[in-house]
Amino acid sequence: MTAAEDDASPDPQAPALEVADLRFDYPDGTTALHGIDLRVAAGERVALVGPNGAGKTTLALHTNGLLRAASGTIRVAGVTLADATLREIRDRVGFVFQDAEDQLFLSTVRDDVAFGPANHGLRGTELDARVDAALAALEVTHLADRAPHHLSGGEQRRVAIATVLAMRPDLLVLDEPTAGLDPASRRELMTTLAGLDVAQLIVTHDLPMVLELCPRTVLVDGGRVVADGPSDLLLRDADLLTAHRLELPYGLAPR
Amino acid sequence: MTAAEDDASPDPQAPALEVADLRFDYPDGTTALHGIDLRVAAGERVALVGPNGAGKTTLALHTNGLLRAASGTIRVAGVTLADATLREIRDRVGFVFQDAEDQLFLSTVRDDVAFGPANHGLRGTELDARVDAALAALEVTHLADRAPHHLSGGEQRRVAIATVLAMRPDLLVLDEPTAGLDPASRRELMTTLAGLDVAQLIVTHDLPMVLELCPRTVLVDGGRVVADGPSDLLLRDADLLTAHRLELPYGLAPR
Amino acid sequence: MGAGHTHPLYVHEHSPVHHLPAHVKLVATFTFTVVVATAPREHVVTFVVAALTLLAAIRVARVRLRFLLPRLAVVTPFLIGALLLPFVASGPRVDVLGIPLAEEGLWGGFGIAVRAVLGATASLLLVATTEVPDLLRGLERLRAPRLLTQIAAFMVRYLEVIVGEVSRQRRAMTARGYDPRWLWQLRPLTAGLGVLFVRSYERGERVHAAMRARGFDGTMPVLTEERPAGVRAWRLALVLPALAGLGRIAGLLVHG
Amino acid sequence: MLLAMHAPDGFLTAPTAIATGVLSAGAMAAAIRASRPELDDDRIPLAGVTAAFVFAAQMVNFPVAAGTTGHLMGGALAAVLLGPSLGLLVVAVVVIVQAIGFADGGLTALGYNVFNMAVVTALGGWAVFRGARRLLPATPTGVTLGAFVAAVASVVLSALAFSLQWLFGASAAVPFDTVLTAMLGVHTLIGLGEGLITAGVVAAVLAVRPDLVRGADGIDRAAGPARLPRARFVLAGVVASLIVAVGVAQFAVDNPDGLERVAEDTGFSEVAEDHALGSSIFADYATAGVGDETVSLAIAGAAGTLVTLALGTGLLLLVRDRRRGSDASTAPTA
Ligand SMILES: Nc1ncnc2c1ncn2[C@@H]1O[C@H](COP(=O)(O)OP(=O)(O)OP(=O)(O)O)[C@@H](O)[C@H]1O
Ligand SMILES: Nc1ncnc2c1ncn2[C@@H]1O[C@H](COP(=O)(O)OP(=O)(O)OP(=O)(O)O)[C@@H](O)[C@H]1O
Ligand SMILES: [Mg+2]
Ligand SMILES: [Mg+2]
Repeated sequence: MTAAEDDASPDPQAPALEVADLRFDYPDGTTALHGIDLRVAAGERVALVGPNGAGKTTLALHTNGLLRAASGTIRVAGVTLADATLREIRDRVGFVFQDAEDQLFLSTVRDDVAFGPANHGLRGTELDARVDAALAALEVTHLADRAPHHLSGGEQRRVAIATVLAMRPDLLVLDEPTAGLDPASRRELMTTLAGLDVAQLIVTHDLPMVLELCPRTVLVDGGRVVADGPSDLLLRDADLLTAHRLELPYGLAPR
Repeated sequence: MTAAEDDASPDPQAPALEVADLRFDYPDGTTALHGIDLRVAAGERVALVGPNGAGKTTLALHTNGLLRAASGTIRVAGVTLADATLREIRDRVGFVFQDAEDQLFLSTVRDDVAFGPANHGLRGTELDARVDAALAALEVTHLADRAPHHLSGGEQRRVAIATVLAMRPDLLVLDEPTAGLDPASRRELMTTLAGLDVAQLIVTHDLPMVLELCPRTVLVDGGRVVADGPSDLLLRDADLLTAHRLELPYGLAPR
Repeated sequence: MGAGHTHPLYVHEHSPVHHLPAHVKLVATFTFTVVVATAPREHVVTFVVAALTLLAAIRVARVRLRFLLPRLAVVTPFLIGALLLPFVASGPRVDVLGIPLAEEGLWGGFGIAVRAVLGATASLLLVATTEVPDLLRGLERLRAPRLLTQIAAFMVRYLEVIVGEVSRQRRAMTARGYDPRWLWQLRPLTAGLGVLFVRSYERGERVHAAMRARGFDGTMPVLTEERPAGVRAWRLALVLPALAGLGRIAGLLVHG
Repeated sequence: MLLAMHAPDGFLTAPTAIATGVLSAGAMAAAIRASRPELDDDRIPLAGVTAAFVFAAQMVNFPVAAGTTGHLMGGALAAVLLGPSLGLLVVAVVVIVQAIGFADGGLTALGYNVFNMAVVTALGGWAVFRGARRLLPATPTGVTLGAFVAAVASVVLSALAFSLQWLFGASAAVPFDTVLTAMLGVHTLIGLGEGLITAGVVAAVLAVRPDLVRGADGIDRAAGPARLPRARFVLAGVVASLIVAVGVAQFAVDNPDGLERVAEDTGFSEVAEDHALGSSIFADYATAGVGDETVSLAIAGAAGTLVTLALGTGLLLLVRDRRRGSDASTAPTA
């Protein structure tokens, strides 16, 4: 990557995410990523699927600098991830943890949603406006004064997304957003995600959701991208799915 | 319940579980169960479904005395739950927590599986035989010397089931056993459960699994049983499902 | 949870020291530190003998000094204090390289530093060769009150739960740009700590429930039989304090 | 940083180590006896979690003021959550395990480390907490403010106790009043941090699991969650601490690191005699109080009275609570 490309100011036309040759070893020596290449266009919604231990979460954590790769580059909206741009990258990437309880740590929903924007210096009415907008977008305004860990699973998930949406990210990364939700909450969440106007990378085992929600699917296994293409094509390829410990539920699978 | 019925010695013909008029309030005042009646025959496999917050986990925790009801009775294999029988009930009911990390707390898989039987006084070769049998039943013998928290999600789940199976329970209660598993691990787990010769109560949001695995479904909502019957009938009743925030995935639902 | 069984101070090795029963090592280490801590600071011979004995024990345990030295950091605050003493104490002065230093301060600083370093090194050697659950079992065998060892056992077990919760929370905060520098930025931290406590507790509750569900009644069941400590083990372990004690006697003879 | 904390082997003289060791062991034995009636299956894990929490919290340094950092002692917090006896035991276990399992703090220093960090903070903190609760409304806010005051006081008491031990058992020549001034100055600020953290934790636990807060017995839960007037609350704490810091100790923190500050201040010292094994406490006493002897003695007297008062009240409350606790019906297992 040449210096000329390394533009620190964001570019609305740039892809939301570009990952090139990303390698990562955990401290105990486990190599979790063996060179990942991935590109998410601005506004695109992409599913990231693969078996347990494939490296999905590891990859997702890299997009917002929570893990730092041994080699390879990450660019978000044209900004290359580096020490100097870490803060900016974290502004631009909203990360929703698999376990909503991991994400919510303050005693009211409003405080929790305000936490991110406040860290970026927003104060007073500007902050309130930002929080209100995020709460409204996820339809959780009525929960503003509740304690996050007293909410139902589905409500928690929506609040968790609100907390990152309040930071106006260019890219939303969600780690298994439908795990543990009842079917109606899952459906509501899917409707919510479909209505959001921001690029999304969705890590999931919920292939029926992928079919409905994501035009494109990236399949990883063993720390490598093994397939990348239209979800319809990819998820109807029974041999590919079987080879990577995936399957569509009985009834959805091709007969 | 009269004293004559209160037989403390187990009865192989008795239902694996009988719950009568169970009510429970959490310390903060939330009423989670409003009078539950439920019966699981010896060797039967029953699904317990319902929306987030319905009271499924609360009910499940009662089956082995981890929560104690304000009123109502619980009988396991003919033994009524009371202070005097608490230990015996815990022997008879194997409870698999939703989060395997909560369940596995020792440093090797073998120790963890041995923990329960050792608490009941088994030692030496008798203990080893019991552990080996449980490991073999779940096909995790090769993991015996690994650290439980270094296993993949699917492996952890199987080890968790082995830990309770080693106690030779009359009833296996599983809280959301397929959450977070990749589709292949989910399928393997379903095969394992189908092959176990013990009554099972399976709490889950995974309705496709219910259709395949459980002949009977109990639907709870708001702390009450709202439907109880053959899974095929119950889960094809679109109005009933919608009323209780459930739905079959697109493709499985009746067209 | 089991990862608490290996902690950052433990060195995985198969040395004679590693194989000694924990309670034997506890007694040896404690006796050694008593000898060192009670030696008058002018008895340099005692400290030299103790230091050499300890170095030999470290060799036998196959623990590298490069591993131990950075971990002595726990006593650096006290070493800083000890270092300052010669410069700031008043009283008779001696010239060292042209700098006038207070004699009393030199001795005071030396006394604090040498006891702290020797004591901490001995403790580090104990921890480097013994896993924490074994130490707790050792304390139990030395008849520490059961209530205390029980609390300690739960503490060690839950420590990992909490560290896990902390790192998850820290990660969540970092992901949203938290970078505290000032007192007033503490509020989310303290509020977060409260939530953290409750979450750790509730997680602990679940783990405990899982244990009770499998018949746990407060005592860990015997999963592997323990062998009693033989005379040989005691003899080997007590070499450390015995040599230090000889050093102590030598100190009395040399320094009066 | 706390000088009173995790002191290494040989930091105080052997007689001091033995005397505080006997006191600590006695207090722990009393606490074990006191907590036995109320201990059931579920309280030991709660104690374990609290211990783990205090242990973990002690590994995190928090900013106190311009660059000065401190960390939680946790005695007051444990006492408010678990009651004085179990609270004392929990922090004692933390200190002991840190020494034995993590080489943090000397083995032969356990006597004074346990005394200063567990016995004084738990019993003293509990005494202050009960006093404060009598003055404050029986609401979550009242309990939280009480916990704040108790936590600040517990740290100051701990510093006082350490200074007193230094008076009797210094292993190096530093006059008592210098140590006291330095300890009080820094620890008042550290106490403020301790107070804020303790109050924050207690408020959050009260809001979610009031059943876990022993010190909140008999409060009016209908009064709603603890509402702390943030700015005023912090300001009041700062002012109060500053008054103590300036008024009592005449000491201002202008140094980046609290510990170095103490080390520096205590370093400006005069000669004292040798403290070999066997030198009596009174011999030490006479030599350690060099300089302005009257002032030293006055402060020593005041400090001793304060610590003794707080400990005595704590013990009294402990015994009384036990009697009441054993009468109360046991809570349902849940
Ligand atoms: N903290 C860690 N230390 C060491 N190895 C780890 C750690 N976390 C994950 N791994 C390993 O890295 C690999 C990738 O893990 P990762 O969590 O990214 O998988 P995943 O695709 O998210 O799986 P799942 O679907 O089960 O969530 C696995 O082999 C895993 O065992
Ligand atoms: N520890 C608790 N304290 C207070 N209320 C609780 C507690 N745990 C659960 N509840 C409440 O009790 C009700 C039943 O909760 P439960 O966990 O049994 O639901 P569930 O059916 O298992 O839901 P899910 O599908 O989300 O796991 C809910 O209203 C919940 O908010
Ligand atoms: Mg993952
Ligand atoms: Mg549940």
